[in-house]
Amino acid sequence: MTSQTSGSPTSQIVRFAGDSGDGIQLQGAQFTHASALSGHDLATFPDFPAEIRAPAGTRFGVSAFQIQFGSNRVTTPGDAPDVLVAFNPAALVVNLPRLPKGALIIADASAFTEQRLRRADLDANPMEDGSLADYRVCAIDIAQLTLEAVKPFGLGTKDSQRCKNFWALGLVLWMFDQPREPTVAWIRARFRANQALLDANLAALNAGHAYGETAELGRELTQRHVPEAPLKAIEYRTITGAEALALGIVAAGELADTEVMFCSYPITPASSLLHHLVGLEDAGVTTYQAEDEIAAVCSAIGASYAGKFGITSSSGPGIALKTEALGLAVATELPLLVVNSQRAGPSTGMPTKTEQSDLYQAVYGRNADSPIPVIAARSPGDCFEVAIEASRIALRHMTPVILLTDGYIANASELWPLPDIDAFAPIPTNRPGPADTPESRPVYARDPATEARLWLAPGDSAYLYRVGGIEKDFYTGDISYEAANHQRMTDMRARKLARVADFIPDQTVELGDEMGLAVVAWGSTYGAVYQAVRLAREEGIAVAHIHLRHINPLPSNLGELLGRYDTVLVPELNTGQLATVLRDRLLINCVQINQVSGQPFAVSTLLNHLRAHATVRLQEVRHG
Amino acid sequence: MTSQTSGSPTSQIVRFAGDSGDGIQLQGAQFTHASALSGHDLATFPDFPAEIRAPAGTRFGVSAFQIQFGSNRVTTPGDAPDVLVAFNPAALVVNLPRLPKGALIIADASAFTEQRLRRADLDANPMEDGSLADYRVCAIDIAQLTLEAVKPFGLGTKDSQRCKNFWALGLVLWMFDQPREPTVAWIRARFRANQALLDANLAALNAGHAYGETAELGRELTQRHVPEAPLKAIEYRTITGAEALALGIVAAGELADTEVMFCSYPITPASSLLHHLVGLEDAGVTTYQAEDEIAAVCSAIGASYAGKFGITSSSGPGIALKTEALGLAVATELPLLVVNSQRAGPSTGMPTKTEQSDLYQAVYGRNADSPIPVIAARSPGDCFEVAIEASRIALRHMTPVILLTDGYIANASELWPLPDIDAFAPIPTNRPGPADTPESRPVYARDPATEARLWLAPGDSAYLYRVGGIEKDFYTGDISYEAANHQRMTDMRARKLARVADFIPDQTVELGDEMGLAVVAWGSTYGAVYQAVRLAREEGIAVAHIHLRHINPLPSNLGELLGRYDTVLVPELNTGQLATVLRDRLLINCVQINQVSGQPFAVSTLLNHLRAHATVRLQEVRHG
Amino acid sequence: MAEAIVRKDYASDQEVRWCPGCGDYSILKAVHRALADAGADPHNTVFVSGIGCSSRLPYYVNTYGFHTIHGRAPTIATGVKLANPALDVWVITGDGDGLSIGGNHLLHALRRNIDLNILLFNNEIYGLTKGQYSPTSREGTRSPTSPGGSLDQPVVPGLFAVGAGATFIARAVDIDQKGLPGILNAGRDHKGTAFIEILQNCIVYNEDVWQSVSSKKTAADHQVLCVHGEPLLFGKERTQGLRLNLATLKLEAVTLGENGIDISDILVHDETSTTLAHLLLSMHSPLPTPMGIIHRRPTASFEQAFREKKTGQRRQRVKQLLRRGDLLDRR
Amino acid sequence: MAEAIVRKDYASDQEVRWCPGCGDYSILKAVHRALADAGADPHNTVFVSGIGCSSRLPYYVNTYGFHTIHGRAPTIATGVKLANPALDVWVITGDGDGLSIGGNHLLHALRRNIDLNILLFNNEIYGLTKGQYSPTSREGTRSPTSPGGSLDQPVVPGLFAVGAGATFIARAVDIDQKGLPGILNAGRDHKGTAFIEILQNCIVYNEDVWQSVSSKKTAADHQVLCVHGEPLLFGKERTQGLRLNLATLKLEAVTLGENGIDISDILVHDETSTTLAHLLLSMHSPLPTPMGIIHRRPTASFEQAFREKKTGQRRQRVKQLLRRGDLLDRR
Ligand SMILES: Cc1ncc(C[n+]2csc(CCOP(=O)(O)OP(=O)(O)O)c2C)c(N)n1
Ligand SMILES: Cc1ncc(C[n+]2csc(CCOP(=O)(O)OP(=O)(O)O)c2C)c(N)n1
Ligand code: SF4
Ligand code: SF4
Ligand SMILES: [Mg+2]
Ligand SMILES: [Mg+2]
Repeated sequence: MTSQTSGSPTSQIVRFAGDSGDGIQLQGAQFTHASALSGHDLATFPDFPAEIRAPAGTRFGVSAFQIQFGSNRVTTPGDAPDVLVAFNPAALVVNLPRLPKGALIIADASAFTEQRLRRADLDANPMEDGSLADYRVCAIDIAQLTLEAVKPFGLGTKDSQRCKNFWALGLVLWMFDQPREPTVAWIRARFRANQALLDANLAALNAGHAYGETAELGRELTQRHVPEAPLKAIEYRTITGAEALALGIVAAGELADTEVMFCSYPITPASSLLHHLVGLEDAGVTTYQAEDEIAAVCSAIGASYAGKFGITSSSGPGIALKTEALGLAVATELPLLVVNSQRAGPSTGMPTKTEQSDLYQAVYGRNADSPIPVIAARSPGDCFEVAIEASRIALRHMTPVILLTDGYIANASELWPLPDIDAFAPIPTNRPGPADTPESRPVYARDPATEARLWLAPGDSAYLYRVGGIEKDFYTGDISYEAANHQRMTDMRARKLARVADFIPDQTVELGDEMGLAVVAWGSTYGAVYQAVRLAREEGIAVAHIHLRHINPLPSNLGELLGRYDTVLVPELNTGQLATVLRDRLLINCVQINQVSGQPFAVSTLLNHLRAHATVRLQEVRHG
Repeated sequence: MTSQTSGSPTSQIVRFAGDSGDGIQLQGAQFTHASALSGHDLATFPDFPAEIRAPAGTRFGVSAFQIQFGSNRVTTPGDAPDVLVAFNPAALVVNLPRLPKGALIIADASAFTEQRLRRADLDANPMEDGSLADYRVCAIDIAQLTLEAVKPFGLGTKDSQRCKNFWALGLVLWMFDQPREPTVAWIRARFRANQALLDANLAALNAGHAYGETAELGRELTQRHVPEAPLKAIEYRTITGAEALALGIVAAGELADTEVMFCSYPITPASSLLHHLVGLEDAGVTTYQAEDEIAAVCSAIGASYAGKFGITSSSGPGIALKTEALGLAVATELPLLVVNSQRAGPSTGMPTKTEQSDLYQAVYGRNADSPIPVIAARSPGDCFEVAIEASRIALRHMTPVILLTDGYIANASELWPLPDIDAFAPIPTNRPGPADTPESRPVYARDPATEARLWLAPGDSAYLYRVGGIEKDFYTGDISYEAANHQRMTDMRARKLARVADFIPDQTVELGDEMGLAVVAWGSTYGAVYQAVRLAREEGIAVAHIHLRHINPLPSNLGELLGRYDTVLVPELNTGQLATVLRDRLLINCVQINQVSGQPFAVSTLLNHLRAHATVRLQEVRHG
Repeated sequence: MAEAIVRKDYASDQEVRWCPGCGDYSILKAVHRALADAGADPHNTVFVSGIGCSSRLPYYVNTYGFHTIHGRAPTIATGVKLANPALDVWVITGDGDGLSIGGNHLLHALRRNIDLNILLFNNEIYGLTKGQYSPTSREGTRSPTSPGGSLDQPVVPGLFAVGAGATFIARAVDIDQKGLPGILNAGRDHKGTAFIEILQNCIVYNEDVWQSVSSKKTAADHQVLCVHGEPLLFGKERTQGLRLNLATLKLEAVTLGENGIDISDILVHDETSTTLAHLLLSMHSPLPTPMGIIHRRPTASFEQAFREKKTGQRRQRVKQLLRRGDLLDRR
Repeated sequence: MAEAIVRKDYASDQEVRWCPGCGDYSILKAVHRALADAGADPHNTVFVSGIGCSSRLPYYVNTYGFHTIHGRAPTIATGVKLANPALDVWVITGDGDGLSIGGNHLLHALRRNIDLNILLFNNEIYGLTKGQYSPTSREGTRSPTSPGGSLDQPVVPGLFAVGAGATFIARAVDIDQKGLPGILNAGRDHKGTAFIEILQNCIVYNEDVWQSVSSKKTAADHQVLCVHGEPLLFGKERTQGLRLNLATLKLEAVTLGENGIDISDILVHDETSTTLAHLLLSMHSPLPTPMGIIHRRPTASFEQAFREKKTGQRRQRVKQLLRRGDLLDRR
């Protein structure tokens, strides 16, 4: 955050921006990789347009990738880039508002032609009209230099031009003293089948790097080495939320010794989870692309009825379609995991933008009294553990569970310490044992600790049973319209949810002590809240960060914990949905901080709120 | 409630029970009619089985109809029948638990054969084994007496048997000194085409009546005259909730000078609303039976886009399916009325039983921040006004509105003072005037009082516009992915909901003063809560009844009003959904009273809760 | 199951709750009979249904059963079958459940050709919700929602199935205790999705809509039983037959012996031909209603390709996946 | 609109946002052209779409437009048309939107035969969600969700429409600027639901899947243009034709002049025959792909029966209704 502009900064924020066709996301991913292998902590944020391939050079077609990397703990991709790499006028002008004064702009000078300025709705050339006076501008003829570098390999102009992302990457890698090796390896693998492209891309990468080393760029472009982060685990990799969630699902199946059936229908930004899970049959996961979201959730319910662990996934509008079927899963008490990768709404809204506005839907959004546990992931890497935890609840308590993540988490990446799956406790399921019979253990016998019913599946030759969405007799499971029975079943369902709280850990405090302000947050705001609280504490504000994983039910100690603070702040990327849950469940008065713009919180925004609400000052400035 | 068993009671509760095939509902309806024409206030409750035509004589096949009528204000069908008319052993045994000691049982003695006792799972004959010792039993050979009465008309045994409901009705009409004329007229109209049936049914009716007059029934069967109620309006009719809702919709269309298109898909207990609206094209309503609930809500949205007022209706599971489309209606800001006739759940649950458990779904149950006004009907007759009020909000504020009613209200009936439609204020719509142009009044110009946009429809030759579920630019309505714009639109949508509160009346107190206990309720619990509060006040408990029509937004004065009481009790037929809304919006601590059994509250249940929570005593016993 | 099982072993202990006289009783009986004939193992048999009177059937069959939600039975059955392909999975649906709200799932089940045995009880009405017209109701049907007669052109279930690419299409009458069990088992034996339309009498809301086809007196004249390889004859004396009119490209009824028509003029049923299925199912009164196995063609069912590649070393594989990509090793 | 309107008058002021080279551009152009040819009044024209790349089209047409939600366009369009039958209502959908999530609504729209002009852009892929296989993708299609090749048997849109009872079925190629506008207007003129499948190239995720049918070089051999009353001929020199094989009940290709085949052996296109539609749409490679107006039969459209009975005295009628039933008069 408090990055310096030269020398040895503790962290740096770099943003790459250009057309979708410019390979921005690839460039970002490669830079992330190099950064990770340099031992930096990091967080990234791909920010692509809604269009598949928007017309080149337009403002709405700008694709961007931002990374923050550093030697401190990095939890967000950062508010304000230290360096912007802009491949065309649109990329420059769209991103300018984010840049702090003094930031470095590396621009492809050859792209600032009159025609392309017009494509970007610009009347004047910002490189010339003084509008960049507050920044350090380094205009390089990237396209031209790339063409020269790849000339020996005899590519056409189009293919040659396409190498410019690697040229720029080479330059930026030089700038931050980061290794080219992973990118070299990637290029070799990717273009194995086409030697000319392989050679050309390598040449571009090296040329960009050499340019940094040799060109006399003066003050604008100096090399800055970011020191390594003091990492604790032994092995790391970079991971996106979608990947981590996929791996968590794979691991959960294995921990439960249960085959997983993942049933879904594509929707942005949830599709990537399906993409990551396809082809993992040998890891116990089969995938099924259904004709719509209703079919997806229902086939998952069918799979769970048949003894596999059914999982479905979608985004808000698709989850809405699954609502009726979730009621069936509640009524029939089948394990089911429902993943919601939230996006900005209402309705189609802004599918590629992020939001946390499906919490109401998850907690309250069904007809009838249909309690469902809700759990949320806070960061890309956290998705792994959360997937396991959610699966554990679903299988142990014989219930559908909703797991909330969002478009930001799905696409963002971070450095992730490799988990040891052997260290996770196995996930118990409620299947009958080989000696169980309907007499020794009746179909609707309930586990007293969880109220879970037996998980019976067709093919089991000891049992035979029928189930459905009509109210069941508490004891026999037969259809029942009895008043007292419905009350008993309703109470049981409420208890079943409440029991989950007996199995989840007490809420802990992420950062800070038990005094002054408490910031209670959930989901993908984790990184920004964490940083804001850390900075506020450095300023002497008594503030703690409490981050919820379990939202329904809430951890049993939460009410008591929050009671120790003067003020509870609840920052959310919605109009105040967790705040509603806290008022509902704990009757606490909280101060809402809401942003609904499709963008993650800026750390600075949150910090300002913390300053405004500060009550107590820390005795001495500490470093949280 | 405090009915006496003979003489001139102020009110009486009669329950008819038998097989579906016995014509119980018809009998009930006719008795209701006679009661109304006698000038009684009344409330009824049909209680039919889930099966279309369950096998005769079974317990689960019992159909019942309960009515309370009297000279006091009657708001519920009553807890405990003074008189039970039972056509077979199953009808007797199933209803026995409801009967207070000393109640009168009129049973068809000829139905207590060994075979039919067995059908009702009875080992012994309750008429003989002393189990009816606490009641006054009047066993009459109704089937036999009916056969004799209709013998002259040469019907077959089956048809002759079918007349027995009229025989019994004749007897009960005699008992309460109520007129036969409306029933005679009904029989004449119904059996116009079949003189034998007409004569036979009339004969049965008269025979039953004569039996009461002439037979020496002694103590058991005495005539008791219930005095007229001091009614205030001039003209009355009996009406069910479904009928009143249909009439309200018809009236709303007329008040708004707008054609109505009602699009629905059958589901219990919502279908009757569709049935009542079919064929009213000449009153400005067209109906459309769609292929499913999604198609129903979408065609209603299409109709609203095209300038008619689109309305859709369903029950919980069907409303769940409409959720995604409701988001579209929110995003496109089209008027839409969504009627939910709630039933017991989750999932298929108990479709013929009542519940108030879709409030969460109505208020919070959508993805993204998608505020929708929610309004609830309290009684059959109230549906009329509520339908008009809901339509008014939808059309004035250009928004979908959810109207909550339930299976109880839909089927129950009450005495209803005929409304004067001319006395209702016209419903304003936001259509452009003939002089408006896109220049003088742009497509997305908003009414400052409501934030409502213009209601433009294809066919309008001054305008042309396109709209969709993607976020729109606040000013132009074009697609926009801008962060600041999304925030502006989200704020506008929140404000739009809040603005509704400026147009709804302040919350009033139904009964009682501003001290002691406040009972805050909504929907169909109205009658029971009203009675319980009245009785509690008669006992000297300081308690007030506050009944909400507007739930989202709440009336502006509600928080302040509730602040005046010591304790706020919230009785609901769910696990505490209004209580959540009150905590969320007003941060008030309330005591929940919840029943989720598929049955309406008994007045006595509520009264006990009031006694338990009583804080202040009234200075003197008053009569609320 | 060691001992021989008989029909009543397949009846569950639940009280049957249809209206007295409902055609569903006969179908239930035929289902019990079919299971007994096939010697089906109840523990490996699953009945999945939607919502409607028809969809109550699973409660009454002593196998595994799942009474789900309206219109979604094919999707849940798909999940069941894909999760455990060894199961014998039956789907019970109605004309409303399967063709109104559930039409899309039926389409996709048929197109994917998963090995399900789908029984659609067609009473041309919504029974459970008290008699509104359904997508199969004939034009002009009077009902609570169409007191003036319905306007919609009905869908013909079999034609719809042809359009969806179904590999097995059959039709039978509820009360046909002789023929129905065999057709049910033909569907059961078919590898792929079998679609069986059963003409069912709703005695309360649509009585006798199938009268002419189902009553003993008139059946012979009003139905033509399709048997693969046999000429398409009908009538009490089987003196009438079907012929393809090349001018209209439609089937027409002809009488043997009249106008020089003999048996060689009569179309022979070819159950593998989708064109013939289309022709047969496009017939309107006064032409007879085609019954029996109208279409059947051998195919591989979906789940045969949808295979799990099991490995003995799942945990190893999971560990491998966790380590996929470049690692930063801090040792 | 007093003055003559030309194609570009139908273009809206919104920036078109498809991928460069996408077939949707050509279709948009043809739509503008068709509207101009028909002299359509923009104020009485509505384009309703679902979600997908294809469904963006309404933004680019200078009429009324409604970009709705995934798969539901036919239902919303139905509401629009029933609310105001005077409107000219077009539906824009894709193979995913119309046949995956929206298949049921398409079925019911076609069966009800409401006067809508439905354009299904078939690129055999989900474009907007980045290239997953769709219900029309050929078996074995590799995509992010089927890296090993898709398993599902695809649905043939036209055959599905036949099964649904459609009264107008046509097929055209995106880039056919000559033929497409005419077909669009034929659909527009049809009273009832017109179903027009447009073979569309998704240059990013399913490039050239229609290559053989659409490219100038090969089109003549790979498509047969169906024109009512004309023989079904194809090939560069129109020397090949279709004939009904009575043994297989399938169409077969024959060459004029070979084996004694002459023009009288060739089937003449009868657009009113559903059987012929079935036969044509059932053809597989190497037989040609049928294009043009494959089926059209005159019918009354639904909304012609769905009439309002307006009365001048609505308030009077409302008052009457309020007083229906016996009244208790307390005067
Ligand atoms: C989501 C949903 N919508 C509507 C219903 C109401 N519903 C129950 S059964 C049914 C129709 C049943 O018709 P069909 O499938 O023909 O069955 P039948 O009763 O005639 O056997 C309807 C509309 C429901 N249960 N759920
Ligand atoms: C309810 C819902 N489910 C899923 C999606 C995601 N989605 C958007 S478009 C689409 C498929 C589009 O395919 P197609 O109709 O073929 O259109 P194309 O992009 O190929 O033109 C999907 C799955 C959505 N927007 N809404
Ligand atoms: S309503 Fe009809 S279909 Fe339903 S059980 Fe009764 S007779 Fe059978
Ligand atoms: S993804 Fe395909 S269908 Fe979509 S705009 Fe691009 S080329 Fe066209
Ligand atoms: Mg039916
Ligand atoms: Mg497509």
